[in-house]
Amino acid sequence: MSHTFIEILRRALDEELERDPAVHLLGEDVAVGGAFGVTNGLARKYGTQRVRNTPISEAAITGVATGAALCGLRPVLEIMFIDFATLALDCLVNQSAKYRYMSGGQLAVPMVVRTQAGAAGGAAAQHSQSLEAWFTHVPGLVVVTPSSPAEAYGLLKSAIRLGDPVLFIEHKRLYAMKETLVENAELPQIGKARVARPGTDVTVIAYSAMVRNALEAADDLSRSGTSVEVIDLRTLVPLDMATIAASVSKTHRVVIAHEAVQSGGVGAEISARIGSELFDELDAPVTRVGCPFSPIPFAPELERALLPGTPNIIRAVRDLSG
Amino acid sequence: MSHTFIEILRRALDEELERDPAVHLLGEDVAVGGAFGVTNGLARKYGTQRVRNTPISEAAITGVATGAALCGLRPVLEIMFIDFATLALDCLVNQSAKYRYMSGGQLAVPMVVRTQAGAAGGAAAQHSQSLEAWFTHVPGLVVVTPSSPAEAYGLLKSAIRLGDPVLFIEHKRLYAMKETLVENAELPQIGKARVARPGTDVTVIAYSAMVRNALEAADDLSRSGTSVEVIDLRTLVPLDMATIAASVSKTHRVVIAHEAVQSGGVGAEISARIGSELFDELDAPVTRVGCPFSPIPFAPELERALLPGTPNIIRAVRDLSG
Amino acid sequence: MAHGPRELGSEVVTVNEPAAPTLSDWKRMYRALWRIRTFEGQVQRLAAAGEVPGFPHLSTGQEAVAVGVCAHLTREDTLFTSHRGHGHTLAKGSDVQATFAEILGRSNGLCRGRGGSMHVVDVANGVLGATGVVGGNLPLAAGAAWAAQAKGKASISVVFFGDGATGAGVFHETVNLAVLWKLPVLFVCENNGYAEFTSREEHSNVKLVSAFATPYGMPAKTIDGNDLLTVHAEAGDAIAGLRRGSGPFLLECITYRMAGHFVGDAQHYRSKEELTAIKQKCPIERLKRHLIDRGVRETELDTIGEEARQEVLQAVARARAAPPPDPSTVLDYVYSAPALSGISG
Amino acid sequence: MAHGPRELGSEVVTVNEPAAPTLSDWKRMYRALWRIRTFEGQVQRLAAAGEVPGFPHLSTGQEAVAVGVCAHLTREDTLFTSHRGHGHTLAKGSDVQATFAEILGRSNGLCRGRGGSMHVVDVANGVLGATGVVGGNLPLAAGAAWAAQAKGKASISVVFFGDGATGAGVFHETVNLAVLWKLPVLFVCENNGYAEFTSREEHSNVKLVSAFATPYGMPAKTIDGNDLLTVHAEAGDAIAGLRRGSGPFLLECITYRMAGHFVGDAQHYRSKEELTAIKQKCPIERLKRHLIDRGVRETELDTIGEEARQEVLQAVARARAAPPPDPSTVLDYVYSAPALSGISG
Ligand SMILES: Cc1ncc(C[n+]2csc(CCOP(=O)(O)OP(=O)(O)O)c2C)c(N)n1
Ligand SMILES: Cc1ncc(C[n+]2csc(CCOP(=O)(O)OP(=O)(O)O)c2C)c(N)n1
Ligand SMILES: [Mg+2]
Ligand SMILES: [Mg+2]
Repeated sequence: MSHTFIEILRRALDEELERDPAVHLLGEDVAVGGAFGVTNGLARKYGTQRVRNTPISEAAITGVATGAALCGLRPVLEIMFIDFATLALDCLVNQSAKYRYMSGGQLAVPMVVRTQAGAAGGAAAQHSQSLEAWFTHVPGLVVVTPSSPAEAYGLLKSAIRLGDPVLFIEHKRLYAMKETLVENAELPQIGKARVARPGTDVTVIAYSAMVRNALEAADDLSRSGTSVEVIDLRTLVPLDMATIAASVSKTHRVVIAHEAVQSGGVGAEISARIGSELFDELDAPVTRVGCPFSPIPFAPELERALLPGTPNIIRAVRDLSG
Repeated sequence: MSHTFIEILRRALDEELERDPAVHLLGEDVAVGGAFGVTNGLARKYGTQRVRNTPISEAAITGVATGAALCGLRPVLEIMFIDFATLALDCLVNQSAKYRYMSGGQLAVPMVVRTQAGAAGGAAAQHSQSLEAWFTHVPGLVVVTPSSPAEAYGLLKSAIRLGDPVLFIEHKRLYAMKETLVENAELPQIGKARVARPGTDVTVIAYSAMVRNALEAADDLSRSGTSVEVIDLRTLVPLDMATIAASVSKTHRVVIAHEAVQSGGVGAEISARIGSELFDELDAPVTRVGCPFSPIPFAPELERALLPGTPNIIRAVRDLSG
Repeated sequence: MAHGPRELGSEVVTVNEPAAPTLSDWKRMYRALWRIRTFEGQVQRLAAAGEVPGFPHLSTGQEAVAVGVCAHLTREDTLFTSHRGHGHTLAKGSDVQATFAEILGRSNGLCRGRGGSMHVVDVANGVLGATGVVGGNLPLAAGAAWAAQAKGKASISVVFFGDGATGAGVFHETVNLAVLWKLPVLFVCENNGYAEFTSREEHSNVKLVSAFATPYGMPAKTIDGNDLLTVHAEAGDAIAGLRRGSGPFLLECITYRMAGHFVGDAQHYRSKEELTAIKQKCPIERLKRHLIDRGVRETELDTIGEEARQEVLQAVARARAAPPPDPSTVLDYVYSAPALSGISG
Repeated sequence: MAHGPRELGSEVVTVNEPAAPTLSDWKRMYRALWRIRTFEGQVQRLAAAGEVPGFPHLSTGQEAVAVGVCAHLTREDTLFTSHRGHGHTLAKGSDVQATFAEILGRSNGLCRGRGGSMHVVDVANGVLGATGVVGGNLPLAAGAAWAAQAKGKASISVVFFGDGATGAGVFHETVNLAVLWKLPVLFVCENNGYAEFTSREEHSNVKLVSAFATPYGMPAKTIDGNDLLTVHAEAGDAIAGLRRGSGPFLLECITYRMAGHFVGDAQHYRSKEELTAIKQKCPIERLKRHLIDRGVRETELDTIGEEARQEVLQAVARARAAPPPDPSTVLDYVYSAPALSGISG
């Protein structure tokens, strides 16, 4: 059966609520479906004690989820836009991420923060950011960035079952994407990337919505005879360097593509690690495709001009292989 | 005359308060000197209207400073530990950094956020972080990281006179450092790195307290015949790639050293840019020295085991040139 | 304190305080209400047609708060608002065409198309901005008030926010600071009973937002925000107090949003009865009935409404005619000097 | 609701509620006060000698709040505290040696030397932790209460915080949520009149923290926090209410910190008179006088005090004798499985 990204998130949540009574959802409007309808119907099914509306209090609800996680619940918290995770960062960074460590292993924070990121359709500067890099810089956090409905399904379930605080980032451009789920597949292991398309000439490393662009670019480039291998990272922490290394040892050329601001983005870390760990494998500089150093503008013409997409990846691959 | 880092910050603030009536200081306890005594005596001299104590309200005081900056004041805000900047991040990232852009150039936020970072002496997981990388990923912010008292003096004055929101990061390990100030020197330009020590064999790029370690390492290595050039970045945004390129074109070997967690740190961006822009200049992989992926532990023995320092830089340089 | 002439929309309205407004003042305010109502209607229409980027939030039904408060402001007074800020911006006197053009993301928009519906700024008119972060502008407004205080200016700062924003910690932090520093800031809460799709009862045990002022000893009042006469009178008193230096004030205006949370909201969470009841509270209808009671002819009012409508429709047409911003300028305005953007490579 | 035996320090104290404590209960609490006082004295002494890493904050002078509240808690009840949390941890029954060892950063510390003074956790005893971020633990305590509520447990959650924490927005956010969800969480504010070096008057116009409860309709009381009898009685009533499911309660305890903000604070901001006056409010002296009035011999009390002193001194000696943590273990406990740390290379 084919599901949209939103439908499949709902199904994963539904199944996890069903499976484990410790799982609880909370967030603004989640009892009435949330801003994007992801949790539609779940409060009716599991009650408003387990699917809880909250006030507009990102700091407190993140703290409440963390405290509940310390005491055996498995909260799944929705932060409506990643831009508002700024309000939850004290707790996420200073408490949730560090609790296991600071307590010398006495406590754990098994919690998932679902949030929605990325630019599309004029959401403008405060509702369009891609801030995942911040969270990859915080030891103790796990960062998951699904690239399609089927990926989201397994990754969300695995994230909920993990014993660590997870930031689960949904790209708004993927919400309407449809995909057929292979039923009863094994759940993915957190920390394993996937080769989304095998190839031999150039490796394109991407995650989240940018995987689609990478696949589009690979399609296009294959017509002109360039074979692109696309890696979908799936999780940014842990970062699966083994899968990256296997690919780079084959292609010797790498493009890293993400929508986030290029400077200080996740691509910097990946590039640095490839440059250091796979120096002798590289036939050309690692190229990054990312957003120029600017806030996201409102006007669609400006948004389009700023955001990296399929053409940027094609150009980067051509420059490398040309 | 020789000044400690703290004394020289006080002098710079004093002179800027004197020079420009728009300059105002605010923060927790700043009217009584602040937690570290930086603002000692300034409230007595300029009054508690211009040197204002605030409640423990990092979000509001950052917002108040931003609003005042929009209206012509030049606020210098103290966030006691960078770990608490997490509480101010919504405003800094969603408002202060973007106001000029979102308003199409109608408004500006000339504001300095002074904050103190880094690990030392068992300050533990929530008072020891080096989070500068986050801020370098936010277009619109300027990030300044002085490495010594004399550097701090000029950079703070230049930051206060700039028309943009600046994060000014003081490392706690530098507070007691003494240095003699060259009087009446020209103020440094924001965005220009400095060659802290010239050399020919390997370039070590550092900033903040790590510059001292790099200089120590260079000293040590010179005795065994390796000539190290040390670059003090001074500002992370803007990043002075020209100075870096000039050095790398000479040495062809690079170590980037910072105290922050290596993964996702500022070194990743610098390494990625060197790998891409100076690929053909490199005789060896760019090496990074940074903190392993862990929160900062409390016990001094653990803290020492975790934190990168002079020996790590020496080892990295040896590995490169050996 | 007497004020000079000021604008509502693009038209100058003289408000003589503390004397009661004249009939002609009320008529001008009636026009201002219609201007906002029409403006929001056009946003809705064009958004439905896919011509408005993003997800605009309409202030339809809440116009009396904007007009009643802003009637007391000068251009020097600073105004901050929320995601639902079109009405406040217009009521303070921003140009209809330039405001609409911004919401369409056009090159002649107030922010040159960078800001959009949730980030309208009009510095020349003292509109220092809307924000998309609930509660985010509260401390900025206090900061603007601090700047006025520090510079010895007589101007004040006003911030509009929703009832949902009181769930945000920064609301409480800001009130504490504003009271402590005696800042000339007017907190105007538009309590429309909802935050997105969730009613106030599910957000807080605190029914009235004005209750939050009590611990601080901050003067506060809860008023009927759909009655322009009340809003005008109470805001006038509060602002007069602020100008005398008596410190911050919280004015809670009970109101109703007649539209969805944003354009496209199906409003399943509201019953038909509720929607019908809200329509009957229309602030424009209420002012109209009042003015008719005071002897104004209905036809005169209808003419004023129609004039306002036409004025807005023409401005909207002009806004739509303008070109989009030039994509090659997308990296402008990030820093004070382009060189500072250097890191972007 | 009656409770089983529980520990204060390492000694079991049985508190029969709601019956008033017996004389022997009071004596045990007197011992608990001395245990904390001695503990903090040793932290101070060893910190001055450079043996305590970081910058510990002492609860000297505030012991009656810790002992009076924790006398009503079981191990199943969860406790959260602030940067000034040694006393609360001990009063709830954590082992003196293991607690002190943590503050010294030793391998046998409660958190194996990872946490330190501001991050003491003792899960077995329900001490879920201190925090170095002012106000940071308030929502965590509410979350623990939510977990208890969700699991149908009778246990409650208690969080200690300073008056300065009410400046933090998250305090207000948490109270709103706790009231709305009727969470079994006891908010205990130790109002010692200072946040660091700045007095309460400079932090807020709101003199009493309990005033913040009013808008929410949350029950709250301001009491003399240096009088153990009062604290014990009022905390008992509040906690009994919480156990009956009546929702959160705010207990404000007026108290005084007899030491500096942290060890090393020169306290220039306090006059000699103030410091002298505070010494006269010593909660231990007050309980002593009360017990003497009730016929207990002073020598007996002095013996109890001395026993507590010796007990702590011995525990401290044992803590100091332990080795530091093994540096090769520094990367343990970052994730549930070491493989997840993979990114660090
Ligand atoms: C910090 C933050 N959290 C969540 C949102 C999403 N959001 C946008 S409007 C809104 C409801 C605001 O309610 P209220 O303040 O009452 O204003 P109203 O929409 O009723 O005018 C929410 C939750 C946001 N914009 N900012
Ligand atoms: C969010 C945050 N801001 C600032 C600090 C620095 N700081 C540590 S303790 C303290 C004062 C706390 O005062 P209060 O809550 O009254 O507790 P007390 O120290 O009086 O027990 C401050 C400002 C901090 N730890 N956390
Ligand atoms: Mg509302
Ligand atoms: Mg205090």
